[in-house]
Amino acid sequence: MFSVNFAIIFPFIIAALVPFLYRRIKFVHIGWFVMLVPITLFILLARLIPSVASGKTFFHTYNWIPSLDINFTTYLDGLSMIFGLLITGVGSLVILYSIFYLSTKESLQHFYSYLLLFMGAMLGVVFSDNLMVLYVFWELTSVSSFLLIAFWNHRKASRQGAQKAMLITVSGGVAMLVGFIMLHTMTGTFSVREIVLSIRDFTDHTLFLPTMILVLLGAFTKSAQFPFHIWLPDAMEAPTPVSAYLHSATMVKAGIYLVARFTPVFGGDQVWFWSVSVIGMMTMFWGSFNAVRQPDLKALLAYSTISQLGLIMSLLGLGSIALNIGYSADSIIYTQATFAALFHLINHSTFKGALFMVVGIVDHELGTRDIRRLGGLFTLMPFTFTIAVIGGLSMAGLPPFNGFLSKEMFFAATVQISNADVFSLQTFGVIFPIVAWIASIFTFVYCLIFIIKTFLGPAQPEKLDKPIHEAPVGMLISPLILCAFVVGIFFFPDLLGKYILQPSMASVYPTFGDPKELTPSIYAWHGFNAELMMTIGVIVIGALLYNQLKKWKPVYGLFSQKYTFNMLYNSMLSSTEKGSTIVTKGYMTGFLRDYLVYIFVFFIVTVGGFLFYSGAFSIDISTDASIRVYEAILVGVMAVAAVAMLFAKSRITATLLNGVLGYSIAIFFVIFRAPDLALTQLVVESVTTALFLLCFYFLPEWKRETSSSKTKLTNAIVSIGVGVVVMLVAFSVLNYEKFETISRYFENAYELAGGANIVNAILGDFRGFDTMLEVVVLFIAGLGIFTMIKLRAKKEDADIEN
Amino acid sequence: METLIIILIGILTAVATYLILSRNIIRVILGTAVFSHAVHLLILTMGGLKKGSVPLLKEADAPYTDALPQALILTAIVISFAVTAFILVLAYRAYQDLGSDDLHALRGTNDE
Amino acid sequence: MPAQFLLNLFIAFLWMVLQDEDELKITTFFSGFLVGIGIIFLMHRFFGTQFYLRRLISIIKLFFIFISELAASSVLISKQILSPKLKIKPGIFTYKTKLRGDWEITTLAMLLTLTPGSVVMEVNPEGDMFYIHAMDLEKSKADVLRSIGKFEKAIMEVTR
Amino acid sequence: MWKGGLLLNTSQIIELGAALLILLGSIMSVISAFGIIRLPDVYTRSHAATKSSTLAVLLSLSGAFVYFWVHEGFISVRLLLGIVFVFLTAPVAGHLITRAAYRSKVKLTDNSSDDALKEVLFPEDK
Amino acid sequence: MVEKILLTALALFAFSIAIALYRIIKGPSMPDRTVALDMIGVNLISSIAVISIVLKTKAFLEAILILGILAFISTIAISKYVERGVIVEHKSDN
Amino acid sequence: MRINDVILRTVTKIVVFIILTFGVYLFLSGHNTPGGGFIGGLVLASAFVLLYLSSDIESVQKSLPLDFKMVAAFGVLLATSTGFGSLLLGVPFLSQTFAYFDLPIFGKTELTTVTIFEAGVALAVVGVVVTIILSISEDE
Amino acid sequence: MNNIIVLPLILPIMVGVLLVFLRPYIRLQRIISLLTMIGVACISVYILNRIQTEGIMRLDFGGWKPPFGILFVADSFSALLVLTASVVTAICLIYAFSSIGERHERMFFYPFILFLVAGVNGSFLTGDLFNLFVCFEVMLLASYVLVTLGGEKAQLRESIKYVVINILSSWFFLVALAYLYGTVGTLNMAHISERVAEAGQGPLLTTVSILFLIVFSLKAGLLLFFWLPGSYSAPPTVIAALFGALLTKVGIYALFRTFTLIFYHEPSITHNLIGIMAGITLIVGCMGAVAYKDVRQIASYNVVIAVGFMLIGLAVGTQTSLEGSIYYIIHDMIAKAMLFLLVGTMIVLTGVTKFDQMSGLIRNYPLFSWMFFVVTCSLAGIPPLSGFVGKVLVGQGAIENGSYVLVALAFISSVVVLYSLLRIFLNSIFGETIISPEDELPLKKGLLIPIVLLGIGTISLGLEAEVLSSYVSDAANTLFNPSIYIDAVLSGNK
Ligand code: NA
Ligand code: NA
Repeated sequence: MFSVNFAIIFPFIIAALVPFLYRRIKFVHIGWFVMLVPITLFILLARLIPSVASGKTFFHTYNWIPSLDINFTTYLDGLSMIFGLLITGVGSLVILYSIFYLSTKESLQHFYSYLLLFMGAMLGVVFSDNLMVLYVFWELTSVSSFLLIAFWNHRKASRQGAQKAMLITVSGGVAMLVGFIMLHTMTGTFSVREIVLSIRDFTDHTLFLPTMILVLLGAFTKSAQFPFHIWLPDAMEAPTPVSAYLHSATMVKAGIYLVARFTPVFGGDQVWFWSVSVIGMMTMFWGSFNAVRQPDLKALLAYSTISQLGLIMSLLGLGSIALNIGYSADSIIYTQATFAALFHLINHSTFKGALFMVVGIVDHELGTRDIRRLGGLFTLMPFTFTIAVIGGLSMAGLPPFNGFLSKEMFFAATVQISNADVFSLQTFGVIFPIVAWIASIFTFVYCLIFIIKTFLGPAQPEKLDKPIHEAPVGMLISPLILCAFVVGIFFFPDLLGKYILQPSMASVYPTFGDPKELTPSIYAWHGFNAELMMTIGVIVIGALLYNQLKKWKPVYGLFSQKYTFNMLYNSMLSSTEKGSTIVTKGYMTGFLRDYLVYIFVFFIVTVGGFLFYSGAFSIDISTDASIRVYEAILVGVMAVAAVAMLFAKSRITATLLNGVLGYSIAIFFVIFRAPDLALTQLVVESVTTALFLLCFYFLPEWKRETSSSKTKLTNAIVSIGVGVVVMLVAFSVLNYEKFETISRYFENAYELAGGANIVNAILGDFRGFDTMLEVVVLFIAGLGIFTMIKLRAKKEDADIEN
Repeated sequence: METLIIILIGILTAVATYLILSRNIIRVILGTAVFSHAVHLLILTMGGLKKGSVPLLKEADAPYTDALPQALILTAIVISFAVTAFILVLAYRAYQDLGSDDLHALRGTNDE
Repeated sequence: MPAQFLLNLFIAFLWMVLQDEDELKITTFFSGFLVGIGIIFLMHRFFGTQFYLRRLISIIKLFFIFISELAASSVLISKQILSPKLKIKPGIFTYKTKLRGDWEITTLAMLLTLTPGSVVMEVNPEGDMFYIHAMDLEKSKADVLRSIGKFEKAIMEVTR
Repeated sequence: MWKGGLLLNTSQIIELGAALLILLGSIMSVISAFGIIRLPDVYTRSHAATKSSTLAVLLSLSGAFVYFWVHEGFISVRLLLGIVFVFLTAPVAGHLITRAAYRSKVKLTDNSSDDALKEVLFPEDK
Repeated sequence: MVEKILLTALALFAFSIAIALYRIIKGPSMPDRTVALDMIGVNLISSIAVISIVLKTKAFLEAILILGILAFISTIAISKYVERGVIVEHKSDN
Repeated sequence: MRINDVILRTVTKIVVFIILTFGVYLFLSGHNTPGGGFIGGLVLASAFVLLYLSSDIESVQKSLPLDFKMVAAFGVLLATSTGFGSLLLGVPFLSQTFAYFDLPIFGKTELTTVTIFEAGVALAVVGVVVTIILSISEDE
Repeated sequence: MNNIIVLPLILPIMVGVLLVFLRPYIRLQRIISLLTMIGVACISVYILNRIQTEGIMRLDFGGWKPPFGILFVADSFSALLVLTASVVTAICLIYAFSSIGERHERMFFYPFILFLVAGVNGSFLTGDLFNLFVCFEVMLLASYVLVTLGGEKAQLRESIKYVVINILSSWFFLVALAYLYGTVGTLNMAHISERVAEAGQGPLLTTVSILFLIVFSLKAGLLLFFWLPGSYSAPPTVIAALFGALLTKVGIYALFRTFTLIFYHEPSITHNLIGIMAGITLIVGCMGAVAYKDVRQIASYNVVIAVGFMLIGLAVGTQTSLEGSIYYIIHDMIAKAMLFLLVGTMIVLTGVTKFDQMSGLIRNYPLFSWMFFVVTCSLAGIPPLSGFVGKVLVGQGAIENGSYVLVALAFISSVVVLYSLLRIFLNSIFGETIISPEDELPLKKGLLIPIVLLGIGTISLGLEAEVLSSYVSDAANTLFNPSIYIDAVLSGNK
């Protein structure tokens, strides 16, 4: 049995091998070798179609991080089969196409590595049952897409496009990840199948709604839904095979896959219905509306893809309503939207793949994609023209092409949904058919633009760098195969319906009994009904609009460039950057004093604040030891000496005052019965003073502090605050009902450690380890000082590094 | 006595804080020195003052004053000596190479 | 002179052994040493040299001279400090000493400095001239010079 | 019985004497402290400081020595060594400070009568 | 009686220290301060001796000698600093 | 007039020996009276400091040709290896033992491994303090 | 006898001191120091595995039973950190061999590195709070020296700030220790925990705990990270890498230890405060990471972000989130070392510090460039690299605990991390190559190999997370159930 896990890993392995093979295989284009991968996988998958069609699913687990419930579990069912076939099928064709598109001068080893990486990742996304693993592959698609978009990374636009795509899709992915984690929190599992089975118990959970929104964010960003669509046009900087593969047929459909996959989880919910369908509709409209004004063929296709993805998305939204109503004879009608979605998904992949390849051919052969420089190609590029017509008309929703069938089903679904009596659709439902219809008109218009402005009308060879000529045969094979599907599906739709769509309907509606019920027969002709009227309307109005394009095009001027989402994205990035710079440099002043003030203020606020807020402060002087006169005088001496340090005019005075403090502390150590301390303090203080004097030789006399009085006042307040807080906590600690200290134990020092000096016994024995490390500290300091003095920057060294 | 010493600790701390906020590096270093004085007294005070005799077993009789804080302070004194020595040398090395002992002048060039 | 000292040690040891005690005691040794001092003092002429502890006696003498000078001038200085009005005229004067060698010069300078009212500020590079700061030049210069004389004599008794 | 009392009294008296010695020392110390305030220049002040306080320390250390001897029968070599040490070092300190003062051009008080060092050290200032 | 005398003496020593501190703060010259610091050292020596008596312990007698040593070393160091700016010379000129 | 340091140097000759003796005493007696490796080491170091103060680096170096960095390193090594010894003996790290011996001259004497440990500490302290002072002073 | 657990500290120290004697023999120094770190790594693997079978290991120094003596306690958490620290140091040493230069090597570079590691390992292992202070100081002193080593102007300038702020934090540490000793009268961490539990963590003890929070936050760079960006961008690359990998982790370790073992009774105050601090740290860290064009600054602010992230695990305080943080700490040690080595090498190769002044490095240094991409993805938590598991578990714990704001901040921060590093990648690695072939500096193998090793580390740690899982879950379990630690230390004195 062929393991799906292997199917996922296989491209990764080959991807890793490609750079090595590339070095070995000089005589033949490496693409031929690479192409074997998707073809093999496609054949392996295709052989499973009959079993899947009969309702069988394949499930396989490979332990990865079992202790965290993260396992490489794959699940092959109808839904994943569709995507698996698309990924491998379109993948094979795209690689074939790319063999002729990319010259051997390009760094092919990178290209095909990335492409295989992407393929594996994409297969991983659609076959993974474990959400974490799904996410792993999800992000890998973003990463590989990033690499592919930035393939010509010496171009600034490529890099920017790659960054935009990566940021938006990864951000969505991160949101989705949070959603997945929340699902795990609710259901206790990462397995989609198990979640589908148990989710009904959690629909009232507080996390249910946030989870749904987060998962949708992932889907919407990936599938370029409004307003996240902005990355897709910029992603057209990628080589055209990449656009044909990732940005029309596969990666952008990952979001569709996710929504379809999660329909059984969230499908019955009102928020799900409205957000998926409305966002889809908006995307569809906005995409088609904007496609019309694109002078760049590839950009036109990008917006068209956005629009078509919106269409599919909205259909999935509409279809989810069936889950709210529940399985009944009435609700089956609503599942047809989902059916249409899956159907159009396939259709779109076929015609859009072909169209991208057409643009690739034009670009490759003529060196431009700008419709203002093109026209009249049909005579010299007849095959290309044919492909363009087939693809374009299918996209426009005309017979005899597959796009017509799914477009009609789409209209039907919108009309039906406006009659549903849940979710206030009685009132608002009517917007669906209206928006669908308007969007389709624009779709029709840009399809005409695509075909007519490129291939018909007068040729403008003077605007081209190269003579007009037909593409090599190799480049035409792939789009022609896709066109064959475009036409073939129109004539034999039920074959697709039965073997491919029906099992996937079972995946979306697992609770809906026999999937056969959910699978309608698809007819090209279904009488004069609402959808056909709508289609006719689209053609008539569309043709009119195309004719009058020059007159109404200024309408686009109303949509100021300033307020596009693209500008929003750009200004968000740049203002984040600017704002961050201002804020960061605002507090990271480089002044030590400022940093210290932050730290002190934080100390005062948290420690002092909490001390009072919690009522922990207490003071009790009754248990104090007595005070002698001389002690009081010495305390006074220390206080005065300390304060005098602040006003000392010369550094040496201050140093001497510090010495006075040190000596006075020594005498307090005497008063407090700490002979060892007194000795140490005395020596250390003297040596320290000597060090100060030594260093003063190298340092200038200090000047008056010239800080502003405001700074000084702040410093004073902070200082007093710190002093007071330290003092108050000390009072409270002193008044705390103490535990017996562990020190009593050390009073047996003589028996235990053979020393009568307890302090020394502690230092040498009980806590000898501290002493040992303390010596190390001292040693490091000594050695470090030596190093600091002896090792100086070489004069000629720049101040940058090493 | 404890109260008095704690007030002294408060004063020393405040003075040290003010010093460490200065622009002149020597004042800052002196601030760190005063900080150590304050905390050494604090450790001793927190262990209790004059609560027993000198912690020498043959010298005096129990109860002994708490010896553990004394050992801790001893360690702390030596460490703060090491650190003070280091930063002093650092200060003059910085002055030699950067030509200033004013921390305002040692702000550093941020990029852009 | 070292011979005298060795002999003294020998006598002390002999004394200790003669005591025939169970263990050797440092106190016994010490008393033996004292006995030895007495014997040697009586017999030192046999060696043809001076009694080796004479120097010690000179040192003790010097010490007492110094203590009395110290006390006297302390009282003087205290009076001056405590008198309601300061009536002093300080100044620096020079003194050329007969003493030679680091130890002699140092001792003299230290004694002078310890005695209130005078501080040796500088010694010239040749080491025979003192620059002395006096608290009250007019009144106490004579006293100081008298002290210096006493000290010089006492020091030479020790060293020569 | 009373003999023991007398013995005790003797040592008490000696202890008292030691204490008085210390008191005297402390008084000397205060006097020299006054000197340090009242005297007009650093040179005269150094007289007060090095001398009087040397005496003060001599007195108090001797007092302590006597006290420990009498009270605990303990002859403290360290105290004796301390006295010796002070005597060894105090004059050197006084000498060095005044020399340093003069060489760093700290002025003598105005009513100084004579300055034999000036022509030797700073002939150019004449 | 003895203790009272000793405490009085201690107070007087402390008082002297306070006065010396005044001189340190006031200056005006560096040698003035050095003299005063030296004096503080000497008074501390006396104080430790007296405190030892009051506390009836010999534990601090080492401190007396140490303090003597250190006061000496500090004074030399400061004097040399005042006089020459450098306190440890490479090679003295004589 | 050149400075004549005769007084300082002469007195230092005596004083240094007093300090050195005292330092060794403090180091040895630390177990029962105030003192120990640290203090002993510090006092020894201050004796060296006094030497450098009263004389100059070159002359001290001539009569005392020691690399104090190495002294310090040796000290640290000594202090740590007493701990390491216990590793070999299979007792907890830094286990100290002590015993009393009757020695001819010193009488009943306590010998402990702590003494070795403390000797390391003292050497390290001396080495470091002198290294620091010399490093600074030798700087031009 | 558990003497083996002192080796991660004592071995580097003794070898470090020995190397002082071997000053002229640089090759020998290199070999010995590398062997030492490899040895320590092996030892810690052994320790880690013994803990799994025999439970927490403890070593009472001098044989003094707790709470009276000092002791080392090795649980899975500390052993894991010791292991990671040692491995990272060993790898960084290899980088140092061909980057640091003989001048530094002659000036005791290797001893200082070994002392630094000793301090770090000691901090991870000690069971005594005052000893923790001392171990901190060992580490800090070594870091002070290393940050100034070479004496460049920027180093001197920034190190003053670094040293002063750390002196201040050490001071706060001592103050906190004084207060704690004044209240509970003991220093042994397990014993403190027992006494705090016995007395109830009243307002005063909570106040003291906040002070400890400040102390360790200063070390960890939690909110109070002002010392960090400057001092991490001044020293030579390898030192910056070690700093980035190790220094903040010690503070983080201390926060985890104290606030799970000792002050865990008032989470509504302390852990919430940590949460707030972590949140703000994430925000300002993110701002810093996009504010600068200097690649080292960006790397430094990435350290800050990671600190915030790791502390969320503590703030949330569930076993899952603790587990996540532990994974993340291990990951971050490796990935941050790698990042700092990469940006440092970039600066060496190009001679400029800002990413917009570099371009197209991938042409000349492809493997190096891919390593940068790997670390970018790793730090952004992109699976299956090492940052992922920790990220997921922290998020999971936080969600279970209802800390949604922290979850949001944590996950948004990983996007910002991605953005900040992607900017470098796109501008410096990708793009037109501006260095002509003749100006191109060769990338020494000695610089590339350690980077690749770390890259392999971050990849395999992600792919083979299961290898760690039993250790990490044991570590989290011990943190979550303080009684395990306390029992191991205080009862059944071995
Ligand atoms: Na300190
Ligand atoms: Na005199």
